[in-house]
Amino acid sequence: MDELIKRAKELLEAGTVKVVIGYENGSADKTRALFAIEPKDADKLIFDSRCVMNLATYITKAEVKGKGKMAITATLPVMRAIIQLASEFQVNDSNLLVLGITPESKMIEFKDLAEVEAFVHKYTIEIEAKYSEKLEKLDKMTPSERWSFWIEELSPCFKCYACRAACPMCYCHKCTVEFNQPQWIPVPSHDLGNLEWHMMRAIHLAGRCIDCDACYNACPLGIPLNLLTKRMLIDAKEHFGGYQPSIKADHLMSTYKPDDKDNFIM
Amino acid sequence: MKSDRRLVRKGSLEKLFEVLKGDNRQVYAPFSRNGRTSYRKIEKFSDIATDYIQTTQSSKEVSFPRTEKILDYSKNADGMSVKGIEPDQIPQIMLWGIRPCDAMGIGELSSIFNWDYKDEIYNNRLSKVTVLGFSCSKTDEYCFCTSVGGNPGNTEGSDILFTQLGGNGDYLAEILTEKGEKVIALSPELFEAAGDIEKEKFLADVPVKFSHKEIYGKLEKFFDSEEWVGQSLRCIGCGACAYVCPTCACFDIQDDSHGKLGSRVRCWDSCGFSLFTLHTSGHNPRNVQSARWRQRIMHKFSYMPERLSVYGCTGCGRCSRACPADMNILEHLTSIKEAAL
Amino acid sequence: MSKIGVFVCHCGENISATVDCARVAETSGKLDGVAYSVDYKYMCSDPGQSLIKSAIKEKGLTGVVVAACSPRMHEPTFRKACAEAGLNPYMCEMANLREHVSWVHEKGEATTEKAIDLVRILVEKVKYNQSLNAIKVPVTKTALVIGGGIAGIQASLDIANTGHKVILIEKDPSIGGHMSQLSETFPTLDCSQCILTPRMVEVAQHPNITLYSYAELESVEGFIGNFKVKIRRKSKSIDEKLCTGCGLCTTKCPVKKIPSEFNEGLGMRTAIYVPFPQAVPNKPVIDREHCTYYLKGKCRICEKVCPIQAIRFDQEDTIEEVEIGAIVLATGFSVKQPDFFPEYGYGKYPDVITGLQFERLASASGPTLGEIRRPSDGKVPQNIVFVACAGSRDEAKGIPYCSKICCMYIAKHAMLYQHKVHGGKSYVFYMDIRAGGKNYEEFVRRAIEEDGVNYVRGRVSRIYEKNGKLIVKGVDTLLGAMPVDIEADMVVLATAGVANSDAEALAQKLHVSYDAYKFFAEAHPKLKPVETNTAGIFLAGACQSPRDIPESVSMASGAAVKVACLFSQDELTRDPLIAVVNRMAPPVYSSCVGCFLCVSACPYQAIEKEEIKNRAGEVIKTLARVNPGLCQGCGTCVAFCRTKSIDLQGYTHEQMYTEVMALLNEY
Amino acid sequence: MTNNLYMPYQMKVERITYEAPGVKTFMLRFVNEDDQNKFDFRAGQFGEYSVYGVGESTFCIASSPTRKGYIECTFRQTGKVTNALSDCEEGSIIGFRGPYGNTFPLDEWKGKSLLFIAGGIALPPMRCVIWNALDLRDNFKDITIIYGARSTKDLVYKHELQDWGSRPDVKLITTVDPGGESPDWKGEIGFVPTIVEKVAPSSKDTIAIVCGPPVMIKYTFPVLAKLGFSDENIFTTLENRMKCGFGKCGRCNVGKVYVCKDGPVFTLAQLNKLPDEY
Amino acid sequence: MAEFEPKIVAFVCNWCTYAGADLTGTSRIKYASNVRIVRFPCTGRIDYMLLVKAFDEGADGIIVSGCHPNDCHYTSGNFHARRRWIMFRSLCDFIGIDIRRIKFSWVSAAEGAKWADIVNSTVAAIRELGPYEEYQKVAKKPVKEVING
Repeated sequence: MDELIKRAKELLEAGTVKVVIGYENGSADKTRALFAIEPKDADKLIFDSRCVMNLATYITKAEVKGKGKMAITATLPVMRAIIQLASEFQVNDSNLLVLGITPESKMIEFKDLAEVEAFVHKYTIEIEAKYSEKLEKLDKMTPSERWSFWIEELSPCFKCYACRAACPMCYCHKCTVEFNQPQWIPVPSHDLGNLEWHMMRAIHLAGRCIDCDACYNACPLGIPLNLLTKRMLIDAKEHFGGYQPSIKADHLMSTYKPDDKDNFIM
Repeated sequence: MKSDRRLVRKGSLEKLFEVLKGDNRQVYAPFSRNGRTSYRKIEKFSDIATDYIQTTQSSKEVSFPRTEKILDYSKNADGMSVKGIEPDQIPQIMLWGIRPCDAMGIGELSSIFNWDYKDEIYNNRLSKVTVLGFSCSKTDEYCFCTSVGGNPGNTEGSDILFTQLGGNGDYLAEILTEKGEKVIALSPELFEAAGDIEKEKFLADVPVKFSHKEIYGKLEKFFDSEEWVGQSLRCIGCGACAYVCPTCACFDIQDDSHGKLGSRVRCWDSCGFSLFTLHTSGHNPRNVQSARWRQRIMHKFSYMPERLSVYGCTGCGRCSRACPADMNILEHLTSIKEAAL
Repeated sequence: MSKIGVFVCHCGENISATVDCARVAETSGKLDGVAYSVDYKYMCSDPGQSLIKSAIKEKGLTGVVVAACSPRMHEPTFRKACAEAGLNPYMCEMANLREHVSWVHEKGEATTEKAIDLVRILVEKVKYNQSLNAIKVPVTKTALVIGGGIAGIQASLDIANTGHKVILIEKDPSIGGHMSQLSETFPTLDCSQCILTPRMVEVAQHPNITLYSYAELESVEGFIGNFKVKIRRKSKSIDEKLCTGCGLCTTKCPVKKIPSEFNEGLGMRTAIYVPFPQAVPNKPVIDREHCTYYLKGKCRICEKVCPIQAIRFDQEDTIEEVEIGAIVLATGFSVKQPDFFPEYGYGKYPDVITGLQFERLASASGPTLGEIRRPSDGKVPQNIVFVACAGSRDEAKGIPYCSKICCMYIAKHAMLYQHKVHGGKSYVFYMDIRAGGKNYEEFVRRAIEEDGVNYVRGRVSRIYEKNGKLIVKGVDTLLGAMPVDIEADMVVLATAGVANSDAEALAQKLHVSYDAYKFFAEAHPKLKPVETNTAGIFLAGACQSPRDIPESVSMASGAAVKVACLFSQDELTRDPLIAVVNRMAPPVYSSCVGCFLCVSACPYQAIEKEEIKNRAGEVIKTLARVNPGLCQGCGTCVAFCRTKSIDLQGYTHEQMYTEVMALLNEY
Repeated sequence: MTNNLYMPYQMKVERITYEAPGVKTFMLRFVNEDDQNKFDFRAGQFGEYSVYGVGESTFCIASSPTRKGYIECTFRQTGKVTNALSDCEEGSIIGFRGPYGNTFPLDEWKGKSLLFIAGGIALPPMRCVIWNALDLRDNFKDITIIYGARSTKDLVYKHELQDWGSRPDVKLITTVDPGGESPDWKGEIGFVPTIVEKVAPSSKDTIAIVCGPPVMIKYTFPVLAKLGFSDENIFTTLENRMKCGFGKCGRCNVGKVYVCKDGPVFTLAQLNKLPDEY
Repeated sequence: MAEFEPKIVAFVCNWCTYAGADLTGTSRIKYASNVRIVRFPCTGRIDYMLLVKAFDEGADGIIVSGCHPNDCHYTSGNFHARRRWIMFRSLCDFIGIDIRRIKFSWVSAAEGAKWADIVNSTVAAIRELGPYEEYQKVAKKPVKEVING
């Protein structure tokens, strides 16, 4: 990605941005986030198919944000996250410049977030086939079987909150689990505590989750917790016409339509 | 005591497993699901995972469960009735298949729980654990036990250490403690006499990257280094590293109440969480991720050696493997070693 | 240190017949934190209330649970009693043992158990109750009325007559609105201008009313009692103070061919103009879009002829900032525009006109001085067709609603036609005749029976020109859908009444809700017809939906009373059961992360952004803040907030959580 | 289990004193007499107080070890546990475990003068030492107490302040922040550091014990230095968040120093060596 | 063994369903006594976590009820609530929580009889389903001790 390196250097040299967030080679065959602050740091920038971590999780972190204006290497999921974050007033044109990477691996620099939004809107969020299959399989189970499935799947969870930390939408300084008057979600990791934590997280992401799988990728225990948010995404599509991050439009869950479905209400 | 060396046929392992399972004993061994390996109670020998360099989670849960009741209470007409946990509620555990680094970690973890105040809950659990270690014949780029005082065939912390002699071979069993002898006594016929075996030949080669003493010396003056900020910038502040670590002992104490009845539990916590040290006043002594990352490294490589005379790292490399942001402790320690003061 | 009193009421035998009240009192008395419990025959009676009051004083109670009837019935009673005994009224809760227990269940163990449960739930809740104080909001006693039609005029006058200041803004050069365009009014056929003009003059002369004509709302901030409003006073290009309204300029202006808005394009006006002779204020404005000077930089004839040099070509718009306590929206409505009816040939055939145009033709002050002459050639039409529901009640046109006023004005039009054109034939195509209203039905009957208007029940499918005649193709459904073709000289369309084109923008400026047709939405269709969901903003007239004059006037008076009620207090007292965003010591300030999703969830626009600044004045955090003047306490934001940063006083997280815990566990 | 470190003593709340808005003092007696007989502590130590079903909270023992048979604690409502504690009544049972931490070295201070400087809610840790010293009054020379709060209503231990004020062997100076005085206020008006400077107590053979909010401490240390106090003779206490109280849970350390075990009492000389992590 | 008596928690809004239940009382319509009402100002205030808590603490069934669409005292609280319910209900179903145990209804202040019907039919349905043991098995062992199993 010579183009990316070149542009990152220019931006840093000109002082247009203070930090360029991108990917570099990491341990084993992994890649990791790079924070280029000096122009020479940009030489380490890479981009390839291994770069799946959602870098948008960094742009709300005080330590990164505090450096000054940021530029970010943004794949489609990252851009989606950025747009959702912008709609929640967490980033704006004055502190973020987006160096987009198209699904065809082409770099495009966006003038502003409105352009990013327009780009993002060219694509709809589609659930990958392998996940659709899993979801269908679950749908076919009886509720009791699903219950056993989830209790079993969530049982290894030790609440390290890697899912939360990796999620670009989980930027709250004090998460619901840390709210203790009352203690809505049990702090310890046990079947009930794990269940409630993941339920709560899924519903807080309803209409916000951009389906980047960052949570699943981050989970050290390989829990398929992204199935929960994918389910929410499917519901959003089924009931509310689908979800697409948008800077100005009302948030999917803080708005309503007078004719929302109510066949389940007696 | 000097170790007793025996030979266990490959085919005898399953028999040993069956023997160990009986009589109010539970066998905890590596189990794989979703591509991750962790320890859990195993009923069938075939459920034991074998294809792992290192388990995803450490085995510390046998003595330091992620969530553990420390007392029950009930309110009644006369006041309050409070009950602790009785030791006989804790079963005998056969901890099967842990790596030498983890076995070494048991001592490190114990030193925290016995620093002046003896944590009887922990000690009781540990006293019921028999450690059946398995030497390492494989390694990956995350391993660095040899840099922190361990090695792939280290006997420290194991009651019996098994070393497989070649890819599909029999096992050398080094019986290291009384607990280990008790295991032999359960089924002596499985433990044949071992001839002269050069164990080292069958062990993985883990290169030495630094010496922990070297790191200790460096850290003494490293508290205010800018290096912490650079290293921790990509840290996302989760607790994965702490929770997979065999020696991390940070915990929280929480109450669980249901009207009159309830219990108090101890559960894992992590120094990496941003609210870990937050005062109710809103003041936070470690208010940036770099301070929290520094705490993690300093605790293991500076504070523990100074205060407890042990290091808090076994070189198992789990934290690096588990990290969603690819924080690599080996790499970071190496750069601390090389950093200018 | 809770010391809670539990007071169990027998309600005569209403409760005690099925619930063992003594046992409820006894069991509750053993709960943690309950210092006193008692049962009594009638808690709401004077002796019952005294029992509570003396227990509060003697036992030093910190909370009270009255187990009696529905809180919807007596909560105010017991809260007042508590307050009288010196306990904060919000420390009192009621367990509903009558409507929810004794009246709906048989006598028995399970029924008493349920009663005990309900008391326990509220005992546990009360432990988390907080003393709350009524919220006081100061009131600026000046009203802003937007729109100078009959509704706005009436509202302004009514408010002004209660002694309060009113600012009336009108976007046109004169007040009067649609009513000033009308010829006669139904069902009395009195002259519209004759009854309206005195009111217009009264507005101009009223000491409490400030009239800004040719002015529009620029922006609104604040909330009930405390709005900060910016008004854009469009440049009239004249010095209003100097201008005497002599009208010389308007007669000399060389640009004379501008279709007059007042005459609905049936007459012409000049570029400097007064919209109609009775205009208030009766001073001209220069229409810069048509004025030669503004277009070409030359002319200035008006300036030359003005005897007192009142013309100001360089005048600019000014922004007036005013503080306002209440706002009445009276912006009226529009009629559907020509392109809407291609099948009726509106715009294509000059003799297909709207009802409003017909009003101008029929008006003595109109372009034909009251004679019905068709626009194309000025001939008096001998055959005239009126088409009702032109657009209205037509789902295909996107206007499924009834415009309400058309049936009546069509009858009036037809009647006026028959009165003015003797021997003329008039036809009305209609779907139904909707003449609900005092003397309305009689009025329509008169048109049909006395004036001989031909009413044809059916829709018109098409209008086209043939041999100089307008062919109106319709059907008569009363005759088995028999096709009816009428050769007309003129056709009048009763076009649908629709919201103003800028209604949506205005609603957004004011944060009032509007319906699917962009009419402003009332707060409650039955009980709050003149209120909006935004406290302190009221509705009058056709901006809410098409209205006739008496309705508009009634609404205006209704809205005026609401404003007067508001202004009768120096401070507004509000129930403190409202949402609050938590605040903490620096450096945290609040757990709110400022995502502002609550803003769109709030039905009352009560959530605003609050910026926390450091000493240098830099914004370091942006938080949500609930405006206590606007919040109504529904709690929608509370359930929505991910960080639990908003809580609802009286129904807090702790309180509701505790209720659920207490309900299902032993205590 | 024989020795469950986390098992609290059952304590009965015997007396509740309202000190200031949100601040209360509990007098706690051991439910089990055996516990009481075995229990011993020294000035400066702290404990974990718990409400069953809610959790534990850390604060110092505010009564003097010379007063046997009970302990007292003073707390301000700030969070979940202190709110729940505040809801307790006389007769309620709460949990207490401790004592933990180091102590003020009263033995070493024998024959010296003591200067106590406290602000706001930080008087409790010092109250323990003050009473301890007063109960062993002959061991010390002058005892001076300078105590300030934001306003008169925020002063805690009002009854004891009166008591100390009336004793001939104690010099008590109370102060409130400007604007915090009530009409009948007879004490000083001004911030604590200013008043210390004004009173100018002698540093000769004197130990200064300083507890208060960070800002007060920050500005008082230089004043004491100016008055000639050495860093070794200035004592204070630290309050980091902790869960266990005995060096395991991993929260309270300041660098290698554990506030729960090595503290909470530190001299300024010790503090100066600590990194900025408190 | 005594017949199973389901524990039902009802989360209702103050202005419609609570008032409707009052009307049931004033009309003296009898219904099953298994239900306990928790009063909220509006369905918009009802936090879905409270529903989960009710199951945690042993509820066998839940009723959530508020104003009919367009009748909300606060205009749109019930509309917001409905949107949340749609998602919440689907998530519960996906996780395997028995959604037959959560009944949603609109009961206006005039529908006293409907309230009695809702309660009775819910009680009957839950009685049929039996105690919610599947959930309780998980909830009542809050401290999963890895070793004590």
